Amino acid sequence: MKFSYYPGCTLHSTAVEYDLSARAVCKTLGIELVDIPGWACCGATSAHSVNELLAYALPAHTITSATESAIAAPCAACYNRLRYTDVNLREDAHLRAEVEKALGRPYRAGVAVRHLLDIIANDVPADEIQAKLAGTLGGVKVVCYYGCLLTRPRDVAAFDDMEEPRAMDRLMELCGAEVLDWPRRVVCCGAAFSLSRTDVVYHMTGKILASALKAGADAVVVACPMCQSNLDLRQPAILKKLDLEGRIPAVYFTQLLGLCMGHSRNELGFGKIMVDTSPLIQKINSGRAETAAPAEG
Amino acid sequence: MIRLNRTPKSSAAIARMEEHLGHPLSQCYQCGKCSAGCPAAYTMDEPPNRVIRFLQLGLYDRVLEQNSYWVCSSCETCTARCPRNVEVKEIMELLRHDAYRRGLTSGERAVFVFHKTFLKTVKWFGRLYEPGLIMLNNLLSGHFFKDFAAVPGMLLKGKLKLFPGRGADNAAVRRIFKYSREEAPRGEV
Amino acid sequence: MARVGVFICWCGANIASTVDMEKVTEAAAKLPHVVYATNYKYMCSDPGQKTILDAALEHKLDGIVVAACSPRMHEPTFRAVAAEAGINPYRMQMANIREQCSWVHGDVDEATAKAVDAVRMMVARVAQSLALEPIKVPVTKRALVIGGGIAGIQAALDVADGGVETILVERTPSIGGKMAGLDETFPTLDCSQCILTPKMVDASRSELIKLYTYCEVEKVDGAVGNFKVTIRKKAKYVNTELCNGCGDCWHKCPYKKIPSEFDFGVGNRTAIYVPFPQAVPNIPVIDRETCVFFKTGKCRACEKFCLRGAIDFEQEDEFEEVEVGAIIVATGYDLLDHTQMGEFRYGAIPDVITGLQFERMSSASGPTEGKILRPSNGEEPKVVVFVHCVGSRDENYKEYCSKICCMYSAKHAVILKHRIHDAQAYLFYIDVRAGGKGYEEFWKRACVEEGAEYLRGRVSRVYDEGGKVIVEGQDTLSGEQVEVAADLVVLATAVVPAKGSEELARILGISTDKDGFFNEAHPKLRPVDTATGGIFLAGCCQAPKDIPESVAQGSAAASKTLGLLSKEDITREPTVAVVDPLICTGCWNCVNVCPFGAPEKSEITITVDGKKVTRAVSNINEAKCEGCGLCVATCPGNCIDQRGFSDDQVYAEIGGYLERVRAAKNSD
Amino acid sequence: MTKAEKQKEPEKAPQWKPNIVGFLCNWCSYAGADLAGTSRIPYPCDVRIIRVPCSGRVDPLMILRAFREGADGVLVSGCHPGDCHYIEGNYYARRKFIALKKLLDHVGIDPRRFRVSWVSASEGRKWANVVEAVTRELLEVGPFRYEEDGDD
Ligand SMILES: Cc1cc2nc3c(=O)[nH]c(=O)nc-3n(C[C@H](O)[C@H](O)[C@H](O)COP(=O)(O)OP(=O)(O)OC[C@H]3O[C@@H](n4cnc5c(N)ncnc54)[C@H](O)[C@@H]3O)c2cc1C
Ligand SMILES: Cc1cc2nc3c(=O)[nH]c(=O)nc-3n(C[C@H](O)[C@H](O)[C@H](O)COP(=O)(O)OP(=O)(O)OC[C@H]3O[C@@H](n4cnc5c(N)ncnc54)[C@H](O)[C@@H]3O)c2cc1C
Ligand code: SF4
Ligand code: SF4
Ligand code: SF4
Ligand code: SF4
Ligand code: SF4
Ligand code: SF4
Ligand code: SF4
Ligand code: SF4
Repeated sequence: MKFSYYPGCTLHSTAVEYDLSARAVCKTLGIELVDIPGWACCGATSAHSVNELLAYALPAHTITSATESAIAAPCAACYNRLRYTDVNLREDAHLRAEVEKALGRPYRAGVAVRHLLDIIANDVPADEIQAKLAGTLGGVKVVCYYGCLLTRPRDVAAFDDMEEPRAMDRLMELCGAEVLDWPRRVVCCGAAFSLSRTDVVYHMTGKILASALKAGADAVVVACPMCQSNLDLRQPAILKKLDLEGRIPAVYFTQLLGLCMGHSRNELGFGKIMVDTSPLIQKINSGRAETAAPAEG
Repeated sequence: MIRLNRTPKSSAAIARMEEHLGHPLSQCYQCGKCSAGCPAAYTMDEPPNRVIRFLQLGLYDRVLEQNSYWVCSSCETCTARCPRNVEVKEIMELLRHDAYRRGLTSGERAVFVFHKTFLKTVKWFGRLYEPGLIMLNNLLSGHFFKDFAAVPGMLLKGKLKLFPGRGADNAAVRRIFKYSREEAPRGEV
Repeated sequence: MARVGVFICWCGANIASTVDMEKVTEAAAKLPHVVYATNYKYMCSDPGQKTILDAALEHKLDGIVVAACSPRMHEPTFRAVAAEAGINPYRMQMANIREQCSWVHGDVDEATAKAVDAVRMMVARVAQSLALEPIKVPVTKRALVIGGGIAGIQAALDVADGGVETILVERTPSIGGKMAGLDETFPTLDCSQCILTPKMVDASRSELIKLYTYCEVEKVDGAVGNFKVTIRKKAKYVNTELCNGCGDCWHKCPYKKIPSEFDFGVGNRTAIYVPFPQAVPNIPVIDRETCVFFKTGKCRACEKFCLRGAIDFEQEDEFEEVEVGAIIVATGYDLLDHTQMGEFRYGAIPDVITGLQFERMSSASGPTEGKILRPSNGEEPKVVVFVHCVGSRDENYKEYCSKICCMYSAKHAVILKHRIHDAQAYLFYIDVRAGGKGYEEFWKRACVEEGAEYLRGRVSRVYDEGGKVIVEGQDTLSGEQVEVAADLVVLATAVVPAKGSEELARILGISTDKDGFFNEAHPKLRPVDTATGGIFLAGCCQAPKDIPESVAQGSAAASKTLGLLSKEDITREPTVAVVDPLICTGCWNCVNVCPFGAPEKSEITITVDGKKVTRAVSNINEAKCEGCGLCVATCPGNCIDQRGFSDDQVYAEIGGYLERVRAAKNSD
Repeated sequence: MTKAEKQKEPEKAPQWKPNIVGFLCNWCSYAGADLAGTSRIPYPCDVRIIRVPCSGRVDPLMILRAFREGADGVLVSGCHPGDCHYIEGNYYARRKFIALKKLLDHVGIDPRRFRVSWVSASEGRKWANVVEAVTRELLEVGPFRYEEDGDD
C-alpha cells in the first residue's frame, strides 16, 4: 500500500507526536507514505469560514500536487476539507473551473482522500495488524474520541457511522484495551475557537473531558491534532474551572498502536504530551504483566 | 413588530443563498433539532433554527448583526441531523463569508481577527506557523499575553517551532490568494 | 367508414383556459371518420351527457371520442353513456387533455396542438376498435381476510353479518393484533382489552367465520370473483382438536426466558405458549426455533404433562387451497426500529423504549401488571420524556406523519400521571396533531389537567450518563436548549407497514406506495379498493390510522366485499389476449411468460388437404387473463392479439399522430 | 435497403420541437403522468402518450414503426421493476428493450432516441423530470431523418 501523505500544518508543529507515531505505525504495517511536494495548508476553518474559493483552492493545490493515487490524511480537519473539496469539485463544474483558474493548472480529480484511521482500520485486515502486535495495552480503560469532522457530513466523509463510529474502538480492542462505551464520541471540541474564543473551547472540551472522566477512562484516544491539543493543552485549566479532580491524557491511536507494535515511547513522542502519560504507561505495563503471569504459571 | 412588507425572495442576498444551498429556506420547518444539538448555541445571540427563521422572514441584515454565525464551529452536527436536509452549517458559512467581506464582526471581533491572521500566516508561509499566529492574533486582538503561559512548556516539549517551516509551494499559494481576493474584492485577506 | 363523434370538454376553466376549444373542435371535425364534433362546458354533467346521447342518435354515431380528463377518472361514465346511446362501450375512447395537457402545459398554442393530436390519435383508435362484450364469470361467495387485528376482525364480523362465509388468516397464534396489547385507549381511556375481547370471541364463535391462526397466505391465483388461495398452516405441534387450553404445558415448559413478541420484549414467554391470556383461540403453539426438544432432542415436558395427549411433535406445515370471491387485506403495521437511529444510540440504552413497550408495561394484564418500570433497574421512573415524531416527518427515515403518535403520547403522559402521581412527563413535539372527535380536548387535558410539560422542539441526541438518560432538545418557543435527565424515554417511533408487506403485495399483485403501504385505488374516492379487482384494504396496512378509523375502514371494506359478492356473476374487462390457433406453432413462449397462467396448452384438429391433423396450440383462458399483453408482445409468430389493445389500435394511434408529423416535416 | 440516419448538425433553430411517442403503462406511468397533472407540475409538451396495459405489451416492432413513421424519439415508461401490476411484465419488457437498444445502434438510429423509464403512480414529479430529460436529450440529438436507399 502506498499513499501520498498529507500531514497538514499541525503535524509539523504542535502535533509532532502524531506525525512520528503515524509514520512508525505505517512503516510497521507496510504502508508506504510519500510526502506531497510543496503541500500547503488546507485553510482549516478560517478559509472556509470567510472565503469559499480559498477554502477549495488551498486543498485543491495539495490534492493536485499528490503523486500517488490516494492521500492519507491523519488530521480530521484537513481530511474533512480535502474530502469536501474533492466531492464538490467533482460535482460542480463551474466551481472547478474557478478553482482551476486560481491554481493555474487543471485539478487532479480521482485522487482518493482517506483518513489514516480509515486506512488502518478498514484496509488492513485485523489479523495482519494482530500479527504485528508485540504487546498489548494490558486492559487499560480507554474511550475513543472521534470528534465532529471525521465522520461528517454523511455524504462527504462517512467511512464510519456518523453518530456512533467504531473504527477506532475496534483497533483499540485489537490492542487489548478495555474500550468503554461513552456518549460523546462525536461531540465537537470547539477547535475552531482555540485562540479566539477560548471560553467556547472550555465549554465544549469541558463536557468531553468530564464525560471521559465519568466513564472512568485512563486515556482518551484521538485521531485529530486539533482535538488532542484542546483536550491536552487546556486540560489543567478546564478541569480546574469545572472543579474536577484527575488528569486524563489524550493520546493518538497511532501512539497506542505503535506501543503495542514494540516502538519505543520516544519514537512515538509520548513525551510531547502535556498531561503526564506515565500513569497510563504504568497501567499498561502492570496490565501486561498480569495477563502474562497466569500464562507462565 | 416585524413588518412583513416584502417576500423573502425579494432580498437578493437570500435568493443567492438559496441558490447556493440548492434548496429553499422554506424547507426548514422549525423543529429545532439543529439547535438542540448545536454545541455553540449556548453562546449564540440566536440559535441556528432562529437564524433560519429570520432568514425565512427576509430579515437578512438582522441576522448579520447577530453573532451566531461567527461562533458556529462548523461541526456539521446540525446538517447531519436535520430531518429536512437543510444545509444549516452551510447557511452559517455563507453568512460568515458575507460578513467577512463586509467587515462585520457582530461583536465577535476576536473570531474575526483570528480568521484574518490565520489566513495571513498561511499566505506568508504557505502553511500555518503557530507561534506567528499566536503572536499576531494577540497583537491584533489586543490580548497581548493570552496563551503565552502555555508557550514555554510547548517549546520545551518541541511542540512549537521558533521559525516557520519551509517546503510549501509559496508561489502557488500566493497565486491562490491573489485570485481568491480578486474574486472577492472586499475580502481583506 | 366509421361514424365517430368527438366531444370536447372545457372542464370549466380547467381545460378551456389553456386549450382553445374552438380550434380543437374545428380540427376534429376535419378528421377522417369524424361526422360530428362539438365542445361543452362540463361533459360529465347531466346536460353534457345528454349532448352526447342526442348527437349519437342524430348523427348515427358508431364511435365516440371524449376529449376531457383522464380515462382513469371518467372512462366508466362515458362508457355508460355510449352504451345508453346504443354504441359499444369499447368504441368510446377518451383523449386525456386535462391531466396530461391543460394542467401541465402553459402555452395555449402548444397545449392546443397537443390536444388536437390526442383527438387525432383517439379517433384513429376508435376507427380500429372492435365491439367487445364484457366477460361474465360466476362469483365464489366466500371472502378471505388477511390479518386479524381490529381492522380484520371488524371486516370479518361485518362480512359474516351479511351472511357470507369468511376465512380469517392471522399469522400469529392469536387474533387481536396490536390493539390486544394496548392499555387504555385515547381519547376516552377505555380499556382496550375490554372493548376488543368481545369482538374476538364473536369472531371465534361465528358459524360463518373460520379462523386460520398461525397461518400465512402462500399463493394467490385467479382474479376477482374467483381467487384460488393457498394457505400455509404452520405446524403448531399441538392438536387443536384435542387441546382444551388448560395451560399445563406452558406452565411446565422449562424454557421460560424467551422475549415475548406480543410484549415487544418487555415480558417473556415459554417455548410452548399462547401470546397472551385472552388469546383467541386459546390454544398454544410450540415455537420450533426456541423449543429445547427441537434444538437438542431432549425435554418433551409439555407432552408429559398434557393430560389430553394434544402435543404432537410430528406435525408439519400443511397447505390448503381455498376459493374465495374477494380478499380484504388488513395486515396492519409495525413500528420503525429505532435501533437504526444513531441519535438514540442504536438501542444501546435500555431505558429508551418504544410506545408499544410502554403500552405493555402500563397494561394491567401485561408482564409488569400495569407497573411502569425502568428496564435498566426495575425502579419506578419519576422523570419520563416522550419524544414525538421519531423517524416520522424526517427525510432521513420516513417523510410522512404517523398520525397516531401525538395522541398516544398524550395518552401515555396521562397514564403515567395516573400510575405514578409524582412523576413528571416531558413531551418534545413539533406540532400536536389532534384532529378527531374529542382529540383536541384530550391533549389539552394531558397538558393542563395532568401537568404534562410540552416542549416545542425536536430532540437531537440522547446520552446515557450516570444512570440517567440525558435528553438534549430544543424549546423553540423560548429559543433555549433544554436538557432533561430522564429515568425513562419513550419514543413515538414511526408507523411502518407490517413486516412481509412487500412479499404479500407481490403475492396479491397489488401495489405499494413509496413507503410500502398498500396503494388504494383512489386517494379520495376509492380509499378501500386496490387497483386490483376484488382486493380491498382495511386498517393500518394502507396508512397509519387509529382504532376508530381502522374499524371504519374494516366495515367499509366489508360492505365493498358484500356488494361484490351479492352478485351472481361479475363482468370482467374483455381486454384479453386471443390466440389464432391456425398459426400458433406451439412454442409455449406465451405459456412461459404469462404471470397468471392464462395460456393453456391445448389441441386443435384441423383438416389439411383433406387429412385431419391434430396440433398442440395455445389457448388463453379468458377467466384468468388479466390483459397485460405480455404474451402478445412476446409471441414470436405474432399469433396473439389483444382485444381492446390490438396491434391495429396501437398502430392507428401511432399513425394518427405521426401522419401529422410527417406532413409537417415534408412541408419544410 | 438500408436506413441511414442523417445526423444533422443541431441547427440553431429554437423552434424545432422533437416529436416523441410515449408508451405508458396504465397502472403506474400513466397514473404518474396524471398525478403530474393533478399536482400541476409543468413539463415540456412534446410527448404524445399512448396508453398500454403494461410496458410488457409494447412490442419492439411498435417502436421501430414509430421511428419509421417519423418520430424523433420514443419513450417507454412502466412500473418500477418489481412493482408491475401484472407481476413481471416490466421485467420482460426491460430485457426486450435492452436488446432493442443494441439493434437501434446497429441499424444506425442513435440509441439516445429511445429511452425506457420507470415511473410509479406516485411519482408525478419524476414523470415531469423524465419528459424534461428526454426532451432535452432529443434537442441535442436533433431531428430524425432517414432515407430509403435504392432508386426505385
Ligand atoms: C403505542 C401505541 C398506542 C396506541 N394507542 C391507541 C389508542 O389509544 N387509541 C387508538 O385509537 N389507537 C391507538 N393506537 C393505534 C392502533 O394500534 C391501531 O390503529 C390499530 O391497532 C390498527 O389495527 P390494524 O388491524 O390495522 O393493525 P394491527 O393491529 O397491526 O393488526 C394486523 C394484524 O395482521 C397480522 N398480520 C400482519 N401481516 C400478516 C400476514 N402477512 N399474514 C397474516 N397476518 C398478518 C398481524 O399479526 C396483526 O395481528 C396505538 C398505536 C400505538 C403504536
Ligand atoms: C373550505 C373547505 C375546503 C375543503 N377542501 C377539501 C379538500 O381539498 N380535500 C378534502 O378531502 N376535503 C376538503 N374539505 C372537506 C369536504 O368538504 C368534506 O369532507 C366533505 O364535503 C364531506 O362530505 P359530506 O357528504 O359528509 O357532507 P356535505 O358535503 O356537507 O354533504 C351533506 C349533504 O346533506 C345535505 N343535508 C344536510 N342536512 C340535510 C337534511 N336534514 N336532509 C336532507 N339533506 C340534508 C346537505 O344539503 C348536503 O348536500 C373541505 C372543506 C372545507 C370547508
Ligand atoms: S433541524 Fe432542520 S428543519 Fe429543524 S429547525 Fe433546524 S434547519 Fe430547520
Ligand atoms: S455547524 Fe455550527 S450551527 Fe451547526 S451545530 Fe455545529 S456549531 Fe452549531
Ligand atoms: S368530464 Fe372530466 S374534464 Fe370534463 S367536466 Fe367532467 S371532470 Fe372535467
Ligand atoms: S396441556 Fe395439553 S390440553 Fe392443556 S393447553 Fe397444553 S396442549 Fe392444550
Ligand atoms: S418440549 Fe419444547 S415446548 Fe415442550 S416443554 Fe420442552 S422446551 Fe417447552
Ligand atoms: S402524529 Fe404527531 S408525533 Fe406522530 S408523526 Fe405526526 S406529528 Fe409526529
Ligand atoms: S395478456 Fe397474455 S400474458 Fe397477459 S395475462 Fe393475458 S394471457 Fe397472460
Ligand atoms: S407464443 Fe405464440 S406461437 Fe408460441 S405457443 Fe404462444 S401463441 Fe403459440
